[in-house]
Amino acid sequence: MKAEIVEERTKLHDQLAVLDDRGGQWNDYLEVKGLHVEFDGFVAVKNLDLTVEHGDLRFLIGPNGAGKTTIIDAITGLVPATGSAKFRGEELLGRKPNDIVKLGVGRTFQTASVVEELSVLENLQLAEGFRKKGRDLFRTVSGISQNIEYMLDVCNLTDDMNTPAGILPHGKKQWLEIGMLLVQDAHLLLLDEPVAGMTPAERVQTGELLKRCSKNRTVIIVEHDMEFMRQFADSVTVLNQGEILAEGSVEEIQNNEEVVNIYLGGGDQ
Amino acid sequence: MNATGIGAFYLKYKPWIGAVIAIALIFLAPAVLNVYNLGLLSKYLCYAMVAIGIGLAWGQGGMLTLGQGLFFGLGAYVMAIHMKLEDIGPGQVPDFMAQYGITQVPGFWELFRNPVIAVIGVAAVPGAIAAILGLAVFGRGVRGAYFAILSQALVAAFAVLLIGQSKTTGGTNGLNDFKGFFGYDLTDPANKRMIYYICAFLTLAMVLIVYWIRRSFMGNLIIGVRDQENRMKFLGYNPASIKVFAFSMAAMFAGIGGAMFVPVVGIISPSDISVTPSILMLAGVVIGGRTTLLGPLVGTLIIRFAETQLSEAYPSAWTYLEGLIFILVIAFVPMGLGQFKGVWPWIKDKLGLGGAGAIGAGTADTTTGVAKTATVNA
Amino acid sequence: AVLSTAGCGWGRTVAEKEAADAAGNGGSADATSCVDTSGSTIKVGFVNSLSGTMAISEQTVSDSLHMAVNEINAKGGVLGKKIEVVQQDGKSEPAVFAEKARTLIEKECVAAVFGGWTSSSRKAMLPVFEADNALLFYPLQYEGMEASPNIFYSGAAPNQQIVPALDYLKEKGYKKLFLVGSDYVFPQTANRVVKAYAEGNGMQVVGEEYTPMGSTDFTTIVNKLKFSGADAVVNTLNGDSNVAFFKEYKASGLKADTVPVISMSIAEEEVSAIGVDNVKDQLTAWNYYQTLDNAQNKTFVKNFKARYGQNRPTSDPMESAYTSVYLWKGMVEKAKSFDVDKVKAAADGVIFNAPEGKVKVDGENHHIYKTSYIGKIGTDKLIHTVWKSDGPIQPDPYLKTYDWAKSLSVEDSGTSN
Amino acid sequence: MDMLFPQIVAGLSNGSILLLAALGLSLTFGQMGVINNAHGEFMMAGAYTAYVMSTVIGNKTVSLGVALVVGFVVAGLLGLLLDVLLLERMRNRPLDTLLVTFGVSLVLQQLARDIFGATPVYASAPDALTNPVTVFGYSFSAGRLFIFILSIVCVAALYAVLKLTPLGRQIRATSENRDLAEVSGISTKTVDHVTFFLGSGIAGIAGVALSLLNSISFNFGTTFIVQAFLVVVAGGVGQLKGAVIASFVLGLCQSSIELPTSASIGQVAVFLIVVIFLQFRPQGLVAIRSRNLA
Amino acid sequence: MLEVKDLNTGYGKVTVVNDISFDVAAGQWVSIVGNNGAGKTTLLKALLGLLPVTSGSITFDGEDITKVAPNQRIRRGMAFVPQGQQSLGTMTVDENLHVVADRYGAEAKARYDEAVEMFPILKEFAGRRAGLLSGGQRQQLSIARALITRPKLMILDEPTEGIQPNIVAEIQKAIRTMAEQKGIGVVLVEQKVQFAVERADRYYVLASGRFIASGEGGADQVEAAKEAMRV
Ligand SMILES: Nc1ncnc2c1ncn2[C@@H]1O[C@H](COP(=O)(O)OP(=O)(O)OP(=O)(O)O)[C@@H](O)[C@H]1O
Ligand SMILES: Nc1ncnc2c1ncn2[C@@H]1O[C@H](COP(=O)(O)OP(=O)(O)OP(=O)(O)O)[C@@H](O)[C@H]1O
Ligand SMILES: NC(N)=O
Ligand SMILES: [Mg+2]
Ligand SMILES: [Mg+2]
Repeated sequence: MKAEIVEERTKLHDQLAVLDDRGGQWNDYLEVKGLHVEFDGFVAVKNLDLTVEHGDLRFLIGPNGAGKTTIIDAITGLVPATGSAKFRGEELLGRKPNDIVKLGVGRTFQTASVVEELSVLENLQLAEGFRKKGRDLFRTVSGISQNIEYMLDVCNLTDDMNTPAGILPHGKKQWLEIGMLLVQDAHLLLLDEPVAGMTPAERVQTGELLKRCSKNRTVIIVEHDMEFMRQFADSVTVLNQGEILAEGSVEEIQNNEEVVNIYLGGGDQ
Repeated sequence: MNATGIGAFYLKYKPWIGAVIAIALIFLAPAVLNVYNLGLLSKYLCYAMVAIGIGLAWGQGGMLTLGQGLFFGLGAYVMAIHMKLEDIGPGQVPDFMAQYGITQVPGFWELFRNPVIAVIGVAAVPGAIAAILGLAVFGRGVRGAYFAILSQALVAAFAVLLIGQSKTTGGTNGLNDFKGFFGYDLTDPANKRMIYYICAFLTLAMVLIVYWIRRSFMGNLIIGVRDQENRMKFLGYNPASIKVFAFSMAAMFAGIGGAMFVPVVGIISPSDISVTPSILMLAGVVIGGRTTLLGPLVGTLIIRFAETQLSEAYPSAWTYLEGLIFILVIAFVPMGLGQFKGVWPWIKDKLGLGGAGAIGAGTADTTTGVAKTATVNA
Repeated sequence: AVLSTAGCGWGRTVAEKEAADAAGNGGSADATSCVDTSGSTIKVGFVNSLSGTMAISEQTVSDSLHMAVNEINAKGGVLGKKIEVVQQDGKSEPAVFAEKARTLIEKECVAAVFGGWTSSSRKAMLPVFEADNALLFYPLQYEGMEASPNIFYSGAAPNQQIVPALDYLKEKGYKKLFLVGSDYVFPQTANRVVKAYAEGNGMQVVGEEYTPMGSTDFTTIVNKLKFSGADAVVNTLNGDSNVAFFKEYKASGLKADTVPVISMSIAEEEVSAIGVDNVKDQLTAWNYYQTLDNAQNKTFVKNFKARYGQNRPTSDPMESAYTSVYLWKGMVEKAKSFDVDKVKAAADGVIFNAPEGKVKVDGENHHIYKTSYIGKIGTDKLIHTVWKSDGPIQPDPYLKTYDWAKSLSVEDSGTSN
Repeated sequence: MDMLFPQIVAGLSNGSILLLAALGLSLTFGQMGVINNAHGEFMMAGAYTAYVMSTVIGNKTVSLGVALVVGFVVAGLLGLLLDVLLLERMRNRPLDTLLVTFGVSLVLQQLARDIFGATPVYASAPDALTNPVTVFGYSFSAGRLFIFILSIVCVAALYAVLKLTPLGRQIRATSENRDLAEVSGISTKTVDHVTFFLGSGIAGIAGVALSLLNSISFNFGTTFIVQAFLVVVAGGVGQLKGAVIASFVLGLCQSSIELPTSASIGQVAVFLIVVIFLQFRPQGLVAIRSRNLA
Repeated sequence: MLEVKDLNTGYGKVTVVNDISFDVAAGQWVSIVGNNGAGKTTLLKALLGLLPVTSGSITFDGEDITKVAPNQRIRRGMAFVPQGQQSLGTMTVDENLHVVADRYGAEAKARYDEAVEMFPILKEFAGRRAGLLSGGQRQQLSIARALITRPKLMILDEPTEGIQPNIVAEIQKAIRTMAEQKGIGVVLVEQKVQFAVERADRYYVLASGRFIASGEGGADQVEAAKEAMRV
């Protein structure tokens, strides 16, 4: 029993290694300058500066409506924004979402959105295959790449491999979303409430996974689950009304008067 | 054991087994059918080609196109123009132009005098137009009902245009009265048979192409774009180009079908391609099952056969039937005959026959097909 | 090898066929007709639009065709055989006409086909009949420039309808013509005749407009008409576009006594559909009206009303269709055979005492001698003759005998060779 | 030039016809996502109602008035029937409704043909509406004026219902998220039926009105349906405002292009204009932004 | 007030929820906790009639409502806050609330105000289309809509998903108050065991469609519940 687990772990680590020596470069950091998003008059994000280092696991928290999702939307080209957002020195703003992905930027959505009719496996293959060109597109996808096999494993989806994604429960869909992000081999991961609808146990697993990934990626997580944040955050940025309210380590944030007042409050100890 | 062996074999060589059976059937037909009925069969096949394309665009890609008549027509008119020019020879004008007092054939006619250009044109012209339309429409995220309605509007416009430009298109009459097909006399039964063979093998080829697309990665992309168009952007794909691909394929199939329609039926006119005929091109797909590989083909053959049998004897009853087919099938068995696809393997399962699983996976659409193979190799 | 055993491989080329035809041995491969003359009945086919935008007009033709057949059968049929009718619906679509014609000839094996209204439908069917060397009796007035060896035209050639109509307008002193028609071959070609005539006769065409078959929006056209300064309108609209046109014409304040419309394709039946108050006092050009005063017509009208109801009028296309059946009977009996080539050979000079008066077949061009009548639509929904040609006019489909028409005459384009 | 004015009037008139034909559609399509191909046949039903009335009721004016009401009910009930029997079970399959209703339209057309015959009939209109009215020395069809006014009235009424009444809110709620509406205490079934009744009923009114201009036959509706759909699309699905603007713009375009060219070019142009227009506004004139991916 | 007996339901042939039985009394707060995929949402859908039950019965206020249409159940006093921050996206916040309030004629205004006072943001954005709100804002709207009906029984499906912590605490208080002061029965579905059990009167643990454990609510019960969920 125990032995098996250990063995399992080491196996995972080897595979993770394989995964890891793909393209982690030290200029893989996100640099946002003067990002500004307006919706007919209403300012959702006020010219905001934000830098996330390579290897950092950054949490983005803040009251509902603070602008967290909007920032991600802006960076990934879903909503028009002004200012600048550079990753690996490439300007992201003003590009089409699918081009931004090609620059190694991946995101998940607050409400999971996967191709319901396709199996879990095929969803992952979709995510993996976006670099395919010409004839490859018309080849039959035979077998599972090690990459996918590994992700299935870490995302606990191996059993559901052939289940149509549509009938996965809410939580498992989230896992699939993350899995897709990882096989996509994104180097900037933007996750919008990834552990929503997961059990504590699953949260921990997810957290560890993301932690591992963050070693050679840049990861931003939007979350309201403070326990989760405490466990895994390297650094935290608190957002309020589209502006940065505070930034720093978990402790600093938790002891920040303002943050406690407008966000954390007394509950959830 | 053995059963599973057979199952595996069947699964492995399924397309080839299918192809062989198909070819056998193709050669059987002329033996049992007289010239008149063979002609009808050829006509059905022309419509089947359109249907196969629709299956790809609609069944897989979710693009409900009510305008295949446009592409059918483009292919048909290209072919018709070529055949006319071939009949009358250089320097001459078709009699209808003469009647309008035109003494020289217009440029877009001259273009297709060359047989090679004509043959390429019947697929290329519809394909290109579809691609342009697609880029314009899908590129801006127009989809679903919007797209359906636009495609309908376009085919309506095309028909009106053909009629309006009667001096160069033959207007309501369309183009007819053809003598030869690339030099071969259309009245000779032997040639009619050859034309049938061409139709048959084109159809077979299209089925195989679609089969292959469905199995390939592109097959999943197409489904992905259908169900999660915007999400696909964030997976790094450009949905528009994928849609354009599927749509253009469908258009080319339709164009080829139209092109063969001309030598088979001997006339092409706006009434063959306008709004209602275009929707009726969907009937077979609906019956056969939009998401299945063979459904569109089978369904079309069935409905067109029924049409010739019934529409003359009981015109009024036929229209009711046609209407009811759309109503009942779509409302109650949306997947058409395809709905019953699962039944056979299910029975086998019940009977506990080995290999049923494999066959089940084989017959069930690519989704599980791929998955199965995948697990095997994993 | 497989292929050849499966009976695969190309047959003869067009060149070979033409060589064969030239050599006169057996026309096209499957032209050998399958007509069954052994039984006590003989099959003929009717193809009319029983639906679609032309149904308003063609239903009536079908009715009178059936009536003719019944009369003939009642009198013992043709060559002792009762006529058995196969009716097909052309659905107002040329392509459908072609398809149905083929069905009638190749599947039903009929001895002759009657029907068609629009020239589009005729032109669509023509190659079928020529390829299979079968017979079509086409009942309608049309634009001419055609004389197929496989078609008999019992309707008016242009010189039996259009030309007299123009003569009438000229005589009445109308000088500025506005042409409105459906967008297909008959109106287009007919108007080429009109324009040629106008040029040769000091008249002026101030406007020429076409709308798609079945179109019902005439606001713009009527506006153009009003501002064109025309003093007469030549109407070659076919089908129920006429309804919309005349409603718009009336609503826009135009009047028959100021800018009269002379129509080539609306007859008694259409009048009630359009609404008599929309067309009263307008002119028409035909070769028959229900109001014609002669014995044959009286019985024709009486029988028709007895058969189809007192409120049903009779009209030129109906009469011409009715006549065409009797002409075929005449030809067959003269030829003593149903064989197409024999019937064609016997056609010349066949005579029938039709409701429109005595008609005679011209074996040369397969048209018939007809008298021309200009009529005015009365409040009684009937049309009353205001002018008639002196005697039957010899058919001249190519208008060869008119110098102003020189510019028109195209080669024998109808007959395909 | 002196034809300008009458052409503008013609354009507005065409616009109002389009609007009347498209209004019901934009309700059923926009609010219920039902792409009702049988809409044209509901108009046909209205038209035949007008015909029947004009034969049974002597006084043409009275018969028109009655026809407008009866036509509304007849078409409305047809729609209701369609919704109860078929559409109800395919709420989440909008594209399929398009094909089902196409089948329905085939059946209704054949039905009309078997009842009233294939040959067109014609509803005698009040003389007041067939005679011209003269404005600034130009005479116009009073019938078209009537249609113009009628279309405006219908739009106003429908707008009021949708935007200002609880029913309107319920209709929109249901169209937005059926389950959510249901658990908000709205009987979505009923609301759907009411909506479809309204939409179809308006088609009936349109049919009655347009029978003033056209002959009535089983393919009465096919004349309008394609363009009506275009209006809805160009206007933005479910957007009354959009539908109104689109109708009149298209109407004017058609009549002004028709003038120098021909009727068929005019029609083609309209189609192309819409396609090109959608390049700039894919969601139509009046689009709703939403943050959902779908 | 609510009695569920041997309830079975699922999607098509797949049974997802098996033999569920439980009661809820007026003013009682019952929590159902379970991992994702356990069948919580499915169970609630069945309670509300959004999903037909294959067998078993649901009784509300002594009346068997197993076959009653969802909207009728609402009118009889059930209220539902669905999972995933659903709202009528194309309608304004104001209209979202009115759709529910409309039914109460004279009372409408009072109920409306009473519902929004708990969520000030809704007043602020009254004119904005709900689809444009943030996830959490939509969730607040959703709860407010439920409150308008002054329900006898409030059913909530993971209401704290994506809600900022201090509001989460608010919601917990609010539920408690509903139960105690207004005597509203509460069925709360959650994964956050602590949130769900801490102040509940009773809890059930749902695993793959069955209740595998249950007990009194209360801070001291949290660990027990968590334990039950692990196995
Ligand atoms: N398309 C839009 N149009 C108008 N307003 C918008 C739009 N998108 C977002 N907003 C507004 O911008 C603000 C920020 O929204 P956002 O979704 O980023 O908040 P959030 O931080 O993600 O909140 P939550 O934690 O609840 O998800 C909200 O007030 C929202 O109403
Ligand atoms: N529409 C559906 N069709 C078929 N199966 C479904 C469907 N929806 C859910 N299921 C299945 O029912 C089971 C329970 O789903 P349900 O949504 O009730 O879980 P849940 O407890 O609400 O999870 P979560 O906490 O993530 O919301 C899951 O295994 C899921 O696969
Ligand atoms: N010959 C005609 N009227 O088309
Ligand atoms: Mg958010
Ligand atoms: Mg749930």
